[in-house]
Amino acid sequence: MNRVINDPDQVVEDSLKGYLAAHPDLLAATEHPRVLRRAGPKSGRVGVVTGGGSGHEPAFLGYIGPGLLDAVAIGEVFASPTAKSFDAAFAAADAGQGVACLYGNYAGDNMNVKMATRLAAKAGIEVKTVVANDDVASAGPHERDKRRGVAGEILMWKAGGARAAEGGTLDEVIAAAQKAIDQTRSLGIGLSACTIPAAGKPNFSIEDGSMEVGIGHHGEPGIAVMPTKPAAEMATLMVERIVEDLPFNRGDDVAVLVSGLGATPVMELYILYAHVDEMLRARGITPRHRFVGNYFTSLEMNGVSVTAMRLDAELDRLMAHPARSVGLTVLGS
Amino acid sequence: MNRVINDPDQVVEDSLKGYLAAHPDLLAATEHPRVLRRAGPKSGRVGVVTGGGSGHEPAFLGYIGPGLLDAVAIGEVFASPTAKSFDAAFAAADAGQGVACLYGNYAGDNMNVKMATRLAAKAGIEVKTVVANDDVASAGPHERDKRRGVAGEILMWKAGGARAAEGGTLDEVIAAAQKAIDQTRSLGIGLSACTIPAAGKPNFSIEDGSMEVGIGHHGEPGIAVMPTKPAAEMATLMVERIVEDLPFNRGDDVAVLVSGLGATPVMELYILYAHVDEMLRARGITPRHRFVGNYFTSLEMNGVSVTAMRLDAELDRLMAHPARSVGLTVLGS
Amino acid sequence: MNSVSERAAGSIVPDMVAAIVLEQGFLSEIDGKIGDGDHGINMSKGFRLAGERLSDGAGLGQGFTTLGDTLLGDIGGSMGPLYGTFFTEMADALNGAERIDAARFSAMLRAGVDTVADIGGAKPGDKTLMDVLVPAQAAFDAAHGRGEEFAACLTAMTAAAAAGLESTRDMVAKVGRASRLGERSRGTLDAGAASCNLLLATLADGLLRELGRGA
Amino acid sequence: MNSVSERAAGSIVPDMVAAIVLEQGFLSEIDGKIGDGDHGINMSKGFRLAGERLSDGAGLGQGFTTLGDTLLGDIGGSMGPLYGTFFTEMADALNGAERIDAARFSAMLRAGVDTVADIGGAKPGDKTLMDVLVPAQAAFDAAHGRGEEFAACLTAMTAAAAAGLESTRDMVAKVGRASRLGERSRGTLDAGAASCNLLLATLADGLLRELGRGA
Ligand SMILES: Nc1ncnc2c1ncn2[C@@H]1O[C@H](COP(=O)(O)OP(=O)(O)O)[C@@H](O)[C@H]1O
Ligand SMILES: Nc1ncnc2c1ncn2[C@@H]1O[C@H](COP(=O)(O)OP(=O)(O)O)[C@@H](O)[C@H]1O
Ligand SMILES: [Mg+2]
Ligand SMILES: [Mg+2]
Ligand SMILES: [Mg+2]
Ligand SMILES: [Mg+2]
Repeated sequence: MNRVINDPDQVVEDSLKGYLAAHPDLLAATEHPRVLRRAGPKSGRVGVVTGGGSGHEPAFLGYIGPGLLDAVAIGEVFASPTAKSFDAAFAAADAGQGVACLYGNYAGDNMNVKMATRLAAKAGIEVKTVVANDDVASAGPHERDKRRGVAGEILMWKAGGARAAEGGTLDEVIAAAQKAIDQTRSLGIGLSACTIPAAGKPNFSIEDGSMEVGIGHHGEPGIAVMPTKPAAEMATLMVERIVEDLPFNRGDDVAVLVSGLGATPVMELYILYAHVDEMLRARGITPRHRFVGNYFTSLEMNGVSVTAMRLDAELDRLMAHPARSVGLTVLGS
Repeated sequence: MNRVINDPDQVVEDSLKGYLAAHPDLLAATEHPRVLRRAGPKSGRVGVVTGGGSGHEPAFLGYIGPGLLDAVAIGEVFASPTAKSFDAAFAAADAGQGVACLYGNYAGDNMNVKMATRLAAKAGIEVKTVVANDDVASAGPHERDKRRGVAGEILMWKAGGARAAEGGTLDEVIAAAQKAIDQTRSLGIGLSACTIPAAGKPNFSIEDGSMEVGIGHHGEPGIAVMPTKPAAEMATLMVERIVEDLPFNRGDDVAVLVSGLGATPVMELYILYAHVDEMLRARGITPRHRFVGNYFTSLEMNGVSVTAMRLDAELDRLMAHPARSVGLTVLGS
Repeated sequence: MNSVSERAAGSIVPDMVAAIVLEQGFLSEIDGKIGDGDHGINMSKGFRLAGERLSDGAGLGQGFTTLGDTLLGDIGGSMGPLYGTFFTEMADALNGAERIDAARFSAMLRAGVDTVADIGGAKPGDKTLMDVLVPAQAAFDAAHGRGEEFAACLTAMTAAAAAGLESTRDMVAKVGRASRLGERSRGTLDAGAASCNLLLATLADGLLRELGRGA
Repeated sequence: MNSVSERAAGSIVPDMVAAIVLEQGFLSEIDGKIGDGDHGINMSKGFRLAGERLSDGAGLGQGFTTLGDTLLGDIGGSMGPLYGTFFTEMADALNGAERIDAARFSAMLRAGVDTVADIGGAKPGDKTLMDVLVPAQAAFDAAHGRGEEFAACLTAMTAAAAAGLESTRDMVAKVGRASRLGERSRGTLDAGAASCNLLLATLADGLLRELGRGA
């Protein structure tokens, strides 16, 4: 695999230098080398934090900014950040109003956040958490606590970040983020594997001509491997599964996010979106907020994910709230 | 190659449906199926138009929006749009103040724009053109008219679009865009080939472990194939060549754009940017506007391009002018 | 007879469409060796579309106009303008004439070749369709200058076109995609030259048929 | 002697670091068969860093604290918290004791195993380091319950740890990355179990050495 890197063990450090150099208006370093915070003075609001492994850019650090995240803990490629870095991110985000830690359901992250929360409590910082579990492929509907968090995390951050920007209390921010993820379902399709730079070779494979439905953001197994289908059928597979799972109902307004996994041409994301939009509308479901792009990637994996979130008045308002970040900018209306 | 498509001959049509469904606030259809225009009423200003082959998304249509482009002619994958579609784009953009057609230096585009300009003249629309030729790899410094237009086109559109939004005359818009591209130099490195969906197989190859310096946006040959270098050396190769070519001088302020070619992990673009930023500053050149991301791609090609534009007061102001589009949003300061 | 009816010659345009559609695979195959393998696709897409738009009983001029408009309006890339203006200019050069003789054909071909040269900027030796067009036109005009009959001029043209196509085999491409390969582009025919040879041969065959028919 | 000096046992911590660094290649190799091939990298990164931070003359408790803090503070992923709290809890369980006897060791090991079970949620049979930890602790406690000497308890522990590691060969992974492979994960040792066996064996060897030395 041909790469634009120096030492494969230093890719995270090396890329953080680039982020800080490119976006001094949005991002600032902290005392912890693996924690970035929002540039400028603290907001005085509830702090909104996330963290996760690297290799998903622009997630996670690309969503730091006004109306979104205040600080992010950054792990090695595809590995949870340390408990200490989560703790440092809490400290960087806390303005005395407490911290909402909105992260994804992975073993490492769960362990490290749990331990960081204890550390923060000792330091007098109140941390409450919401664990994203939007990936319908990773467990059945009655085992939602086993499901992974995937691209729906972005909508959770958007909701929580907007609620915090509105001046919500910690409980209000947590409630908004929890509602956001509870109303969100995602499903991905993988079309090629990816290679962790330090490992040097992919640790799973997807044959050309076959697709893995329900693949995770690190190549975790999906629910089925089948011959690659046309985009219209991929959309059917994904939309049906998502719609049934919540379920979404006729008359629902939704936010929709189609994300590439890294190497998928942008053109193809829009080909898929056309079908997703059409299928949702055919079911009486109206996409009111639409995001298409490489929002949550897995290095150079080829593939796509579809995410839908049912909106109520609050979530609709929170999606429309202005936000500015590397990965997502929403202008006030 | 595993793809998210239906009929490989219909990828452009199919993706346009998705663009229109996803971004009705920014994009609108026209009577010509291969021309999109800015949503909403005409600006009443000079129209700014471009066009080019598909497969470079978000270029070209992703730069339609306030402060940027008014209409875009859309070709097949890697093929110039027709003369008639350029002509239709001129008509869609014209508000009686004339049209600036800011496009890239490729044989097909040159021929089709030339013919479209004649058609438009017959219909009473005044069209003036600027031809981007920022790719230093494609010809020597004394044959600038032979050079291809690459990612620098985005800065040219930004400059021209902002000048038009300011209310500039056609000549002023053309002068700003011409100055922008004259002050801009780009160089790309290719790390893998790509496959036109209708062709089904790549029509060139780059071995793993070697890189093609100076590759074009459709896989056109570069100036050297050499063993893949660390990111720092890639940056040296690109920055030195670009800086010497203009030349950029100590004390210059610049806009810098690092773009992935499609499959490059975003993390790697930032690793490269860190070096580019450092090297420019070491030469007394200050990056004042910084863009890092997949701004101008070549389907799923792996690789990067670096673009720098020397700023004067006007170009600095035009870069900072608010703009909103799928590919680039700049908030007013 | 030393001329053909412009109206009757209109039947040659569907022949040209059929020839391109039939040879689509071959054209893509040679483009695949040193280009991107889509020349047959590009050409047959445009010609098929034009074929659908041809009006019944249209003459050669109207047929060429339809071909030219379709290529210009629907094909894009380089082939759209190159072959598009080639046919548009040839149609214009017919200038409403009711019969086509050697002099008229010569003027028509010259108009077509000139516009391809003007718009594409390629020269003979660059391994493009110019390597068919230029010798074909030269051979036609030379035969015509020697006072030979229209049919003999056409035969001279097709022989030169075929030789021109063959000459591209040993050339290094200087223009277009194949120029990427440099020396490696030697040893293969040029795809555009092949389609051009096919078009000229089909056109000449049709005219010879009409000349023979004495229409 | 049936106990060792906590201070003297501190010298075992560098041995554990050395063992992990030495076996890094082997650990990555087995992780590579059914995981992502980085277990040796992850472990040696953390242990090497901890090794650099060890203070001269530190006892076992302080050594484990350094190991635990480093893994927690610098490694992340799952290994950071699992091995990090494992060592941190074991250090806490020593509770400042000056000598370590079988009862103290048993309490220490139990604290370590309990926290890994608590934080990781894996059970024996899932093909993880629990398949080494749980039988190792059981064997130690059984020997201790039978009234055997500290040294004999340690020997029983290492034998059970080695057998536990070997037992993972025939298991289907239910936790972690290797669970992706389902049935295909059978037939290979578990990487975490291998590093855990190595750590317990090195710890036991060191304690036996100190016991032998009669320190
Ligand atoms: N400037 C030019 N003038 C004349 N012919 C050209 C020129 N550029 C390319 N060609 C012809 O175009 C042919 C390739 O056409 P095609 O495969 O349809 O387009 P593309 O190269 O865009 O895939 C070449 O074989 C060559 O004969
Ligand atoms: N929940 C868990 N509890 C105990 N051990 C675990 C758990 N999850 C994974 N492991 C262990 O982790 C090992 C892999 O570690 P390592 O390769 O360093 O991490 P990763 O799987 O993230 O690449 C496995 O061999 C297994 O023994
Ligand atoms: Mg082509
Ligand atoms: Mg071709
Ligand atoms: Mg790993
Ligand atoms: Mg591993």
